[in-house]
Amino acid sequence: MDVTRFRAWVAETARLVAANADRLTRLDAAIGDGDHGINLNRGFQAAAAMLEETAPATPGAVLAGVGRALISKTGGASGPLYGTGFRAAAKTLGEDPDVTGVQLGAALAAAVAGIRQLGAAGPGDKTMVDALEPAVHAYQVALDAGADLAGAARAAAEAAVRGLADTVPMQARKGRASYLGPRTVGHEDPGAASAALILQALATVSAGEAG
Amino acid sequence: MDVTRFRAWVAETARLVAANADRLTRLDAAIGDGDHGINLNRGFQAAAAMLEETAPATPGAVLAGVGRALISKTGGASGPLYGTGFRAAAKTLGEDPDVTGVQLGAALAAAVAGIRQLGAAGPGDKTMVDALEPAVHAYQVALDAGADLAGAARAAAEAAVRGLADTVPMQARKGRASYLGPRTVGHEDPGAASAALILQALATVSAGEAG
Amino acid sequence: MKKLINAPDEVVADALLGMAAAHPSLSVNVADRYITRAGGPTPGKVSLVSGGGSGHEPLHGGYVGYGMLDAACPGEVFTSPVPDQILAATKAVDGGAGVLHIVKNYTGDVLNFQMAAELAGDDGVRVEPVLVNDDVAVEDSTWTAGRRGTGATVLVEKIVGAAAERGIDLAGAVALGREVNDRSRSFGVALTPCTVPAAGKPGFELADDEIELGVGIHGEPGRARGRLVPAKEVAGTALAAIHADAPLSGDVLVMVNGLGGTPLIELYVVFAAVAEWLSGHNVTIARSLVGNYITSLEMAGCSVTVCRLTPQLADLWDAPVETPALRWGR
Amino acid sequence: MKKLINAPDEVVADALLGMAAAHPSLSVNVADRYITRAGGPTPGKVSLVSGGGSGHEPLHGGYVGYGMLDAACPGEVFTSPVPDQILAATKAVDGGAGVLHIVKNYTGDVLNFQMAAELAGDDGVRVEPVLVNDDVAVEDSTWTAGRRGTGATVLVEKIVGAAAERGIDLAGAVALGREVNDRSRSFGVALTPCTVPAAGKPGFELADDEIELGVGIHGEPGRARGRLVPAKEVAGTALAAIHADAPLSGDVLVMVNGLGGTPLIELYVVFAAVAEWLSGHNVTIARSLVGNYITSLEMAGCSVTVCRLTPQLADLWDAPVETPALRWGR
Ligand SMILES: Nc1ncnc2c1ncn2[C@@H]1O[C@H](COP(=O)(O)OP(=O)(O)O)[C@@H](O)[C@H]1O
Ligand SMILES: Nc1ncnc2c1ncn2[C@@H]1O[C@H](COP(=O)(O)OP(=O)(O)O)[C@@H](O)[C@H]1O
Ligand SMILES: [Mg+2]
Ligand SMILES: [Mg+2]
Ligand SMILES: [Mg+2]
Ligand SMILES: [Mg+2]
Repeated sequence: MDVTRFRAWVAETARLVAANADRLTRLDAAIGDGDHGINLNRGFQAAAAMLEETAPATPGAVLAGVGRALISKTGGASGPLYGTGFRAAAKTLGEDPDVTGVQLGAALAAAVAGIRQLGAAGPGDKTMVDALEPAVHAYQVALDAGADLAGAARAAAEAAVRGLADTVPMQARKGRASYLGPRTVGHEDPGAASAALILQALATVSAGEAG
Repeated sequence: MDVTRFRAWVAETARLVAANADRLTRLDAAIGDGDHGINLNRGFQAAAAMLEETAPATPGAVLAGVGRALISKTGGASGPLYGTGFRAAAKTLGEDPDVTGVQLGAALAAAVAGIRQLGAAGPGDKTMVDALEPAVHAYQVALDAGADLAGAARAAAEAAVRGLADTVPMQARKGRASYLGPRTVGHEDPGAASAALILQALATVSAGEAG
Repeated sequence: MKKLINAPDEVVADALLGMAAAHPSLSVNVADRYITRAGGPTPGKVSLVSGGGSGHEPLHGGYVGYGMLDAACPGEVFTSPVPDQILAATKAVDGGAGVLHIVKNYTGDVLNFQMAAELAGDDGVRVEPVLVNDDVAVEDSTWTAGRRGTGATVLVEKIVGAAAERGIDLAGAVALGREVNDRSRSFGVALTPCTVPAAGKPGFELADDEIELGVGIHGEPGRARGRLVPAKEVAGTALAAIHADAPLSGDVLVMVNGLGGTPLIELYVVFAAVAEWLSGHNVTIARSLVGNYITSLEMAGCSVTVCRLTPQLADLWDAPVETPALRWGR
Repeated sequence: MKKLINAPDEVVADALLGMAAAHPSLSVNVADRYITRAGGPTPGKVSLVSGGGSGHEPLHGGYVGYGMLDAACPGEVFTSPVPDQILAATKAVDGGAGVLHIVKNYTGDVLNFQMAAELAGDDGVRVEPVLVNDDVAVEDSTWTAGRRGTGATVLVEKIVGAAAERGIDLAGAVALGREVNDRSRSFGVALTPCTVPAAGKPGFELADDEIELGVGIHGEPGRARGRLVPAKEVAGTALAAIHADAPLSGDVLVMVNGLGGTPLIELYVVFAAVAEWLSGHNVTIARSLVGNYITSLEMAGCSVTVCRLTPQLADLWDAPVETPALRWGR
């Protein structure tokens, strides 16, 4: 997957986040403070604009720039978390002009590790981690089963959507939602929902990749 | 009309004001500040309670006490105005144990004069004066035409109700309502409405007076 | 009606108990309904007494203290106080130099203060009134009740209060109060109505896209109903009305006052618009106040008050003041 | 949505312009989103920097000035500031003695301040954080995000600010901030929701007879929904929760804080109830604050904060402070 596709991934993510901003904000209003869609839309619009201006040369540079933009513009908890995730992924890619399915798997794993380390959330805490963790796992399983990058990305996107659904019965233990305790049960986690969108965008742009 | 009937007049007024408090307050909310019913009810309840305690011996003492109670407890514009009216009426009655129709006419005239002097409102300003002035006039006309106290009181009450109706097309020039200017047109004046109640009560208790 | 109260007819008494518990600097007479400085009257100083309906907090009780009022008389919510309490407060704070009654121009306030002043005179206390009538939304006319007293009341209490501490006499206090009032104008806008506890329902209804222009501080509707417009237009409307009535120039004191239910962040947005308008008209903001200083219960909206300063008025404004709601210099 | 604003995405910038126009004592960097004292850093003094989402005014910008904060970083409404602005403010106010970050315990605030602190450290500025987490409505647990920071933030900023003027060092400032936080507890109640400008709709819905118990300051629902009860019961619920978490005794500082849409008269009614409860439990109100100090936009409701004082804390509380929202002693 080359730099053009990586930029397409960011652009598609920005498009999906904008289209779903109200939904994300509604989810956050139910168990948080009602700004997740607004925050993330601000962040990814800034990231997409940055790519237009600076046109980074490598996939790693794209992800590093997105990480910085998200940290500088998003605010809230999701900004530093997603920003750290993208930067961690970027580090694993180095200068490579083209990224293999195996490399992408390692990058996604590094992203989740970075997010978990910064936010100290684990599976079952009702956060973005509950969508990201199963997605990364499904990606690996698919690759090991012989899928290509596109196939593995599709598996990851599907797993993220299942992971999102799995957050509904959970009681939040991290982030703002934890303040509502039992009242969070029965709601989707907004960050898990946005994580599913990011992986959905990856599946879309990578469709038809040779890998 | 003896002291018992004067006390009955105050008691009946207190009853009517209480029963119409919400209506008076609604009228005041439309063109004033929505407290006339509350104010006047507080004032007349205090006046009635005072009569129970002190049991004044003469009609004049009853009206003087009512005037003081209204001034001390009502607040707003209507308290000093009605209070001054009752005190002015009291002065004309002196110590007399029994009040004739003629004396009552003079007392009512003195009340309106006192209210006009204090508030500087004239006919057409959309105030209590627009109910009181025609009432006092009708009372005199009826007496001159040979009516007794009760008949004159009935005529006064009817004139007050007409005077209240006449305030609807007026634009307020005095009191809080004047701040709304043209927007006051089309509403009854709350003070004119309460004035009509006071005279209604007089007609009720005086019915069957020999006078 | 949704309020943090115990019972509609206990609101004023309960609030006075709260003020007594919160402010040792005040002496609160809950039974007789008046508030004075804990220290008692200052001999030889002209004493300032104000009052009016409750529901305008911090006005007036929050302005009792050094450099401002000597006493405040809270009536029932939006109902002027009665002569008894005004008389009691007036006698309690007379320091021998006479008492200034600062009265907002509402028929009820005027009549009740007038009766109290007469009674105080009978008891040998010299009392002079100053009428505040700064609201340009109301046409001024001798044939009507005239203009309402609104935001300028805070300025009159502060500036005359400072002069009183410096030893101005009663006649001088009256003249100074009139000067501050004459140099000040206000205009108010409401986004929502408010509910008098004893009434239980809002004073009027507004659609989601409607505002009331030219409102006072008693939950009454304004002179006209308008569309909800950006803060810049609201500020422009208020300042144009003020400017048309008394042209603005030179140094001014600006108060952007919240009516009770509007958050401070919005008042700052309005203040920015006011500042832009004024600088565009070569008027200099020399002093300013932003916050809830004279309110209308939980009404959402704001009022803009502008006072054309003189060096003397600015100096008196800067003088030390120590009250629960306005404090600086000590 | 009914607000005195120009456009939802301009609210924070417009409010900063308003603060700049209203307060010459502040230097407002609208572009980079931070507020400092006009005078610049005080050499040798530990500098205090705080920040968080906007919509809590006067927190934090209103507390910048002598005896309190050196800088404030306002984020978007209810959204923590980003590391860039925190870093810029931190470097702007460093007087060589290090910078204290006063951070309300919200994941977003914690992470963004943490990243800014790391970057500042890379640039050679010593930064230490103090976390405020006083809200007893949230169970404390190492397995969760822990407790929210609410009313105690005002107390930490005031008391540590006073100590900083007196020359306390960075380690001492951290310890003092922790002590104030440890001795303070808060509980909030909402009567209405509030609307984030960019969202356009209220965060939750409440029936006319419902209240939210245990709310924070971000328009979020509380721990539980309850019936609208008299102010005495509301105060009792708040104080019982606080007392159960950290038994009250001796001298305390009490803050009855309005959430933005509740009029002062109601806050005094609540304060009276709080005072009655405390005296019934042999707790003495030694210091108090009543008003809007840490708000949640136009939300109606209040929070009660109690800090168990020591003579030292009371002395630092009384020390001079000169900010737009808190001022005494000068
Ligand atoms: N400690 C954490 N670890 C991982 N994800 C978290 C953590 N805290 C919050 N989140 C995620 O962030 C989302 C909320 O993001 P957002 O609303 O933008 O920030 P904020 O909560 O500051 O308003 C939550 O739905 C959750 O998925
Ligand atoms: N100057 C005046 N002269 C006569 N009546 C007046 C005057 N001003 C007001 N009123 C009467 O008082 C009524 C309002 O009384 P009330 O609501 O109790 O006092 P307030 O206006 O102070 O709230 C008006 O409806 C009007 O009839
Ligand atoms: Mg959020
Ligand atoms: Mg009225
Ligand atoms: Mg009234
Ligand atoms: Mg947020």
